[in-house]
Amino acid sequence: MEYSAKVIEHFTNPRNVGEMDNPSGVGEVGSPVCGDVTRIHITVENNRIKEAKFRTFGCGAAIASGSMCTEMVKGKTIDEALALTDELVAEALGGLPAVKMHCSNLAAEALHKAIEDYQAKQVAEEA
Amino acid sequence: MEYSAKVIEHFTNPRNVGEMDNPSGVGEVGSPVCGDVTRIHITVENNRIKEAKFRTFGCGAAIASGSMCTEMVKGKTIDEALALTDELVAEALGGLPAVKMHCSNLAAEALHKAIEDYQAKQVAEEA
Amino acid sequence: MKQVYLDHGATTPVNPDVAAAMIACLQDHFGNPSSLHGFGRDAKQFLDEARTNVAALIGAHPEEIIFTSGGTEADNMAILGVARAMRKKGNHVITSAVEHHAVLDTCLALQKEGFEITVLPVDAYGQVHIDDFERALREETVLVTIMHANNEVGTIQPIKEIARMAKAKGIIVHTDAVQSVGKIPVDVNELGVDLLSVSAHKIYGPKGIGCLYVRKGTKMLPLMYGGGQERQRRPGTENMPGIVGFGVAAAIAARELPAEMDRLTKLRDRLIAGLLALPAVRLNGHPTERVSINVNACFHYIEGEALLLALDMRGIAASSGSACSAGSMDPSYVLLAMGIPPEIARGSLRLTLGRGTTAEQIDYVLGVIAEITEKLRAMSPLYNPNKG
Amino acid sequence: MKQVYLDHGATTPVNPDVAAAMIACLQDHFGNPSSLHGFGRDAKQFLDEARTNVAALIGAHPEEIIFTSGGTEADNMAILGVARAMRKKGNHVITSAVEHHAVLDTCLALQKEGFEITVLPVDAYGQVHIDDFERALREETVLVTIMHANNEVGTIQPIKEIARMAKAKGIIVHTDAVQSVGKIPVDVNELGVDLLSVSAHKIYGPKGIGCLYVRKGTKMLPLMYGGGQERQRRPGTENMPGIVGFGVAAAIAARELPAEMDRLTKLRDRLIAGLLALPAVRLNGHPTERVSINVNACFHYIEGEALLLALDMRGIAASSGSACSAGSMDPSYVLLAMGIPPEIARGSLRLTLGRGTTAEQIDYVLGVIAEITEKLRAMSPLYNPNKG
Ligand SMILES: Cc1ncc(COP(=O)(O)O)c(C=O)c1O
Ligand SMILES: Cc1ncc(COP(=O)(O)O)c(C=O)c1O
Repeated sequence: MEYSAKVIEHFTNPRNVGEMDNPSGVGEVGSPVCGDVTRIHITVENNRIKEAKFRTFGCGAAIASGSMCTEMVKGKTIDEALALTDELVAEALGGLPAVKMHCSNLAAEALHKAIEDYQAKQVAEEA
Repeated sequence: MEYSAKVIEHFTNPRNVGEMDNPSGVGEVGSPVCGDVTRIHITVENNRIKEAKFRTFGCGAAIASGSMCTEMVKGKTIDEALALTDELVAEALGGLPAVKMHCSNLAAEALHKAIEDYQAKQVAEEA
Repeated sequence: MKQVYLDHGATTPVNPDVAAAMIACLQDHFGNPSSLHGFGRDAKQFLDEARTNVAALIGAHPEEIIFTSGGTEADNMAILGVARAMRKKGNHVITSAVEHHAVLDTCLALQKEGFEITVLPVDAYGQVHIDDFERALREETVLVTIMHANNEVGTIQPIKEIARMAKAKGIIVHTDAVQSVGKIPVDVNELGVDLLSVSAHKIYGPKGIGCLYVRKGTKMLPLMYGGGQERQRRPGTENMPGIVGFGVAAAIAARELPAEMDRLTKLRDRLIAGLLALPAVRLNGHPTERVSINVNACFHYIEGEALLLALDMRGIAASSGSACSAGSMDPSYVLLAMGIPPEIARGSLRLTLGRGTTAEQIDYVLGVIAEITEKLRAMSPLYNPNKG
Repeated sequence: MKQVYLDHGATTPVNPDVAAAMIACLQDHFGNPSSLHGFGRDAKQFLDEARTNVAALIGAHPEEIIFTSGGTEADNMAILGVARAMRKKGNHVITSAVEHHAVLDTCLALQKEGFEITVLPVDAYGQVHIDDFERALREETVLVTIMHANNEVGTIQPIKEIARMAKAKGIIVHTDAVQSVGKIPVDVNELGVDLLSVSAHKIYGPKGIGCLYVRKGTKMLPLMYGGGQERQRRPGTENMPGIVGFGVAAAIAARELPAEMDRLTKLRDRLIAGLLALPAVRLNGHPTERVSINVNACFHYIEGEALLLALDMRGIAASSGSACSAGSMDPSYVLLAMGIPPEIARGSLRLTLGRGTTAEQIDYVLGVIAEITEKLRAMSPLYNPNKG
């Protein structure tokens, strides 16, 4: 648990905790049985992420990643958001302990799933 | 080397160190290769040990035993001297460490050999 | 910030009298107890005195105490030493599913050496059942190793019954008493065991020293070879500061045990009651047959490390699972063996009390936990406040 | 009475800075480095710092240092660990006749496990010959373990040449450097060894802590099983006060080595010259290729323990043979291996110098030895003053 100051700060005061009543898209990754779970809600307007919220069942790294990821993605276009990776989230947090890189740093993946969910809905609506 | 005060005292100020020019009997036990060596000289007068001297190559216990044994035997009759055992010498020294009992406590044995030597000479003289 | 240490199961602060004795040893008594001269004899006296104190704490003879580098080495020495020495007689060893890694991993190593290991299950409280044990006994059983008190949940095992049954069949019995010594009365003859492991740093002594009690006549191979220290059973220049500290810690533990056990049992039960008054909490381990210092609970919908970290941010030191496996993401194998579902096991918190713990601290910690768990649950995607 | 400690080969007084760091660790930094909370992280920092200092003393990377309970465990871990791991590749191990018991007895234990051991002879100075070594190499040789400096006579072995030759054949090389570290420059890469044992209490650190250097990639089985400490190679809660003390001792040793080596070499040679000026004395070991602290001599017609005891009565602490086997009546196997007749070997005296040793002490000790040896010879039945 040798976390960076940034991780500790985001863990202690996580941004964007919660869900939305009418999200444009929802993504969830992980399983409580064997790892962390992160769920991300987004609203999209004019092809931009207007808002993002997360909920995490997981360790400090997982919670800080959810917080950081939702912060980073706000205001980004869909393409920009899809370019956000777990590695970039970890980097923005000042790094994560090696053991945490793969199991607790799934926020970007949850975000991508939320975007996919949004895009699938769009396609459905257009159809 | 947890020696009794008595051992230390006899080691530091050994009594009766030396040899005699004309001993009534001489006894030696041990071997320098694998153990201690004690040599005892005695003079006998009227069937009594008049004087006893020792020399020892050996550890503290061996030296103290030589000193104590020669002290104890002085003035004793031959029969009394033959009754002196290594155990009695050790006892008089306030005990010896277990490891020292058998290898470093040979003074009484040397004394017995000196007496045998004296007795053998007596027989030879008488013959 | 207020600091509250509730991780006495991981390690304890060094008692000031223990530290003072160690300092004297370091500064004024540096001799090697094997040396024949005055400096050596001086050290030897301290060694003998410590051994006497440690032996007295567990009702043993001083010659039956072998100093080791800690509980881990004591466990390894007992298990590998006896099993390897008895191999010709049999190749079966019995242990339990909730042992410390120092026992479990050592049994697995024996398995690679050709031994068969029976790992006894435990019930929902973490206890081994004596009838399971009886069924596990075989003609080839040479060793039983079952802990006295569990490090995670504090549950006390029926060692006396196990030992009686095993001894009737001539089987050697080892118990890891690292978590029971100093907490409940431990007497090797009362328990009837042949080998028993102790670690100093769990009883306000220093880290890196412990001992194995070995009943006279118990056959075992050494783990290491070298000088003739510890009656040829454990070579190497003795850890004199550690041993001296262990000796003092043992003397203090023996003296203070009855009063401390009483005091801590009350505090423990106060803490348990406070936790159970919070929503969605379950107590792990036996409600009463547990050591006085141990509280272990699961907080549904919360992951243990996040809970630890949040407590740490508030100056409260606790643990989740055993100290050694902390940092890993796996739920505690002890809790899993007790039948707790993994997602719930992952939300476990161990609070272990000790000499410095006060009622005020307990109440403070309860308040903080209420706050933190509420906050973490609000963050958890598993939590549905409507369902509770 | 004046006290002169000339047994630094057996153990050394704890440096005051070492003691101070250990005291701070005991009093203010009791955390378990495996714990996730602040107390644990605090301890972890001390652990890391000590590892860095110890690594620096021998030119290693910190990750290549495994803390052990002393030199004995380091030797056992290296020898048993590597041999058992390499068993499939081969079953031959090479050592020398003058190793410490921690190496020799461990090799004998391997023999019982089915290994073949070649024990290299030494010359009159106690040195292994490189051509003997070359002849001993076999297809099945998996490990060479030869000490860097001998504990009884101080002789330095040609480890660099041995390692070069062994490595060319892919054989793993261990050296017991307990008596060389801190006395002569020791660099694991310069020596070219894969494993190297160090003990803290020989370099003004505490007893009960040491380390094994393990070159990255070296295959070995652990001696013990349990927690994940020391990168899974040595389980058990770390001996924090010991490790902290070892770290400080290592830093001081590195800093002071050049000046101390110089100073002690002069004192050693003054002591040797003084002894050789007495009648019927012989120097044991190499006249120059010996560590700066070691003087070992035989006094004909005198038994070593009596000499020790007489010195002890005068406040002078010395040893005869190695500390561990002291008390036994057998002549030193090291001296016998060097071809010294047993009755002469039995009259050996080891005087080992250290940081507190002064020229004045040396002269004082020489005077006392002259007196004592005269007195003991007068008592010896082997001594004939006419023959000299
Ligand atoms: C039950 C149990 N056994 C063994 C150990 C290991 O003891 P040590 O840390 O002294 O190696 C511990 C503590 O970590 C423990 O709780
Ligand atoms: C050469 C040598 N190896 C190993 C050891 C054993 O070290 P320790 O006493 O730390 O177990 C010693 C010291 O006794 C030694 O001199």
